[in-house]
Amino acid sequence: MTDEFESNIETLSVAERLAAEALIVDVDGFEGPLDLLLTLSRTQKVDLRKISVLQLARQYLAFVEQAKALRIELAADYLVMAAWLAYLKSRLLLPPDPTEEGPSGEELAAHLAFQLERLQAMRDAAARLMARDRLGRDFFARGLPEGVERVRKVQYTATLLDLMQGYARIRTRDEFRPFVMDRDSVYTMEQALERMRGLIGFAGQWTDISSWLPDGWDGDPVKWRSATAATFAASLELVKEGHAEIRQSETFAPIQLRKREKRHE
Amino acid sequence: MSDAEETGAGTETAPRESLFEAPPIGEQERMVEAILFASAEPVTVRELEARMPHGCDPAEALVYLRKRYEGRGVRVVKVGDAWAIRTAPDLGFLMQKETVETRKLSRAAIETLAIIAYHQPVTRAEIEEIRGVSVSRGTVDQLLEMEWIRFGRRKMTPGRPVTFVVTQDFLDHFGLENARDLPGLKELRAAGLLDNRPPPGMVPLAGDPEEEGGEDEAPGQSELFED
Amino acid sequence: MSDAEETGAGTETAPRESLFEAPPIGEQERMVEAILFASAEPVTVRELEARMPHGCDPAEALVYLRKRYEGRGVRVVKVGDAWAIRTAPDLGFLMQKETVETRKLSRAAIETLAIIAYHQPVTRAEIEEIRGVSVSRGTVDQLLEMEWIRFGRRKMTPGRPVTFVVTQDFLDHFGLENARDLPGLKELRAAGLLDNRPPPGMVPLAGDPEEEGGEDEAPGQSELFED
Repeated sequence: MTDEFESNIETLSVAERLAAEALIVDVDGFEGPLDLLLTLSRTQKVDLRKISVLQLARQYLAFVEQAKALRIELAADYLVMAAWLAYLKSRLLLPPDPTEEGPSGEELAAHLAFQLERLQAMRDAAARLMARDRLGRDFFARGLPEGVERVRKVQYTATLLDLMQGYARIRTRDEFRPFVMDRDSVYTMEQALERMRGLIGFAGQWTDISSWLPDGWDGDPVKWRSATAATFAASLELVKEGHAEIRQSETFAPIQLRKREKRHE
Repeated sequence: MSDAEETGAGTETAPRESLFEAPPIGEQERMVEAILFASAEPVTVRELEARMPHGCDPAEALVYLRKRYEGRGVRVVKVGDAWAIRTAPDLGFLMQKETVETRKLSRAAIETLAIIAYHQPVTRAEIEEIRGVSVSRGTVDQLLEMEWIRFGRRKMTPGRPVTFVVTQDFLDHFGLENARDLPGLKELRAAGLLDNRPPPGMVPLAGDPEEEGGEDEAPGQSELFED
Repeated sequence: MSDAEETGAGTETAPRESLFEAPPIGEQERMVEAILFASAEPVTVRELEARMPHGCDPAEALVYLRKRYEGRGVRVVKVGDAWAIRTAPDLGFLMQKETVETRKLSRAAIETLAIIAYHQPVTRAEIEEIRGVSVSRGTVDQLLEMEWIRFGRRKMTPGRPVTFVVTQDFLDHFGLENARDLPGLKELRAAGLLDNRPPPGMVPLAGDPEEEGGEDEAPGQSELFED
C-alpha cells in the first residue's frame, strides 16, 4: 500500500503532491461530488461565472482516477458524477450533433456552473449569518423575566336540572332508607355470631341449627327467616374458624352443628 | 437622546482599554442598564464595578439611571444591597392574565344546595340527616362564597343552631321567583327525573317503590314550606 | 391593528375597564415598556393588545418606546411580528456571565439552515439539490429541535412535499426583524442565485429522485400534516 502510494505520486511535483494529498486525505470531508467540484474549481482562481467546466471536468476525472489508483473507495455518487462529467466533456469537445435530443453541452455546463455558484453563495451567506450579532452571545434577553401570572378564576355552575336531579337522588335514597334502618325484624350475622360464640363450647352433641335461634325469633315468619339465615351464616363462619363442625344428611334435611373437639397429638 | 447616541458611538473603542480613561458617565449608565437588564439576579455595585471597564463609577451611573426610569413602566430598585430592574408597581396588573374556567359544581355541593333550597331554613345537622352523609365545611363554604346560600335565622331548638337559606342570587341564577317554585317530587317523577331504581346495595324488600315513594314524600314536602 | 384584531383583543381585555376611555399614549407606552421588560420572549402586538386595557394602541406606543431607547443600553427590537427588548450588541462584552454556549452546529447544519432561510419555503429535495448531497435526518431534526426551523406549507407540486421555513426564534437569535433582512438577500436575488432553476435534462446530483433521501421521509411527514 505504502509502496504503491509513493510510486504513484513520484511523478508529481511537490506542490501537486501536496494538493493531491490534501484532497485524498480530505476525501471523507467532502460533502458529495458538488462540494468536491467546488473545491477543485477554486484552483482555477476565477470568478465562478467564468469557470471552465471542461477544465473542471478534467480535474474531477483526474481526481477519481487517482483515487482509484490509490484504492480509495469512492461513494457511488462520486462515480456517477464522474461518468456524467465524462459525458459532458465529450459533449463539450465534439461539435454538436443536430439530430441529438436534449440540452446541449453548453447548457449542461452552464447549469453546473450555476449550481457551483449557488452553493458557494449559500456558503458565504451561511458564514455571514453565523457572524451576525447573536442572542445570548452578543446581545441578551431579559435575565430576570417576570412571567405572566396566570390567575385562574374558577366559576362554578349548575343548572336547575342538576339541582332537581340531585334532590331526586337524595329523596330516592330516602325511600329505601326506612327498610334498611328498620332493624326490628332483621337479625344480623354479627348478632348471631356473637350469640353462638358464647354457646358453642357447650355443644358437644349434634344439635339442630333451628335450636340455636334466639328467643322470640321463631314466631313471626319474617323474623324467623332473618334469624335462620343469620344463624346459618354464623355457623359456617364458626366452622371456617375451626370451632365447630356442621352436617346435613340429605337435601332439605335438618342442618346440625356441634363443637369441634380439640385434637390431641 | 443625542448625548446617549454620541456616547454610544464611542463605545466601540472604550470598553476594553482599561488602562485608559473611564468611559463617559452616559456610557457607564448604558452599561449598568444592560447589565441590570440581562442579569438573572440583582447585581451589587461591587459586581457592576468588577464587570465594567476599569475606572467606572457604577454608583454614580446608577443615580442617573434611576432618575431616568422615574415614572417609567419599569424602575431601578434596590434589593438588599443589590440593584435590579422591576415593573412599576402600578402596572402589576399587566403581569396577570385572568382566565375564567367554568366548572360543574360537585355532586356533594349540588345535593347540599338542593336540600337547602327544598328544606330551608335548614341546619347543617338536618342536611346531614337528609343526605345521609356528613357535609364538609368546604362544600358549605363554597356555596356561601358563591353567594347562593346565606345564613338564616337560628333555630329555636337546643343549641340554637344556625340555618341556611338560599339567596336572591340563587333564585336569579336558576330563574326562580321563589324557592317554592321548585318542582315537587311528584313533578320530578312525572318529568322522569326521579330514578326509581333502588341505589345499589339496598334491597327492595316489599311493595312497589313507585307507590311508596309517592306516599312517603307528600307529607314531607308539605312540611317543608309550612312555616 | 385591523378592525378584526381590535375587536378580537377587545373580547379578552374588556372586563377591566371597557367602559372607560383608553389611557393616554404616554401611559400606554409605560405599559408596553413594562410588558416587554418582563418578558424574555418577544411579545406580539396582538398579545400586548390583549393584556393592555381596552382601546389601547400598542403599535403606536411602540413607535415612541422604540425611539426612547435609541442609543441606550437596551433596545426595543422587532422580531417578526413581535417585539422584544434586547441589550445593545456593543455591550455584549459586559455579559460574559450571561453568555450561553450555543450548541456547535455542523457545517451541514449551518448550510442547511442558510438554505432554508434564503430559499424558504423550501423542500428537502430542493435543499439537497442545492447542496448536492442528501440531507441527513439528524441535521433537520437538530434544527427543528432548536426551534430555528419549522414545517411550512406543503408545496403544490406532485407529492405535495412539506417545506421548511425559519422561525421567530431564528430571527430573534440572529437579530433579524424579518427574513427579508437576511444579509445579502437582495444581491443574491438580483444575481438569480435564489431562483429555482430546473436542471436541463438530467444532472446526476441529489436532485435526482433516485437518490433522494426525501422520498422515504415523505410519507412519514405527510402524516404529521394530514388532518
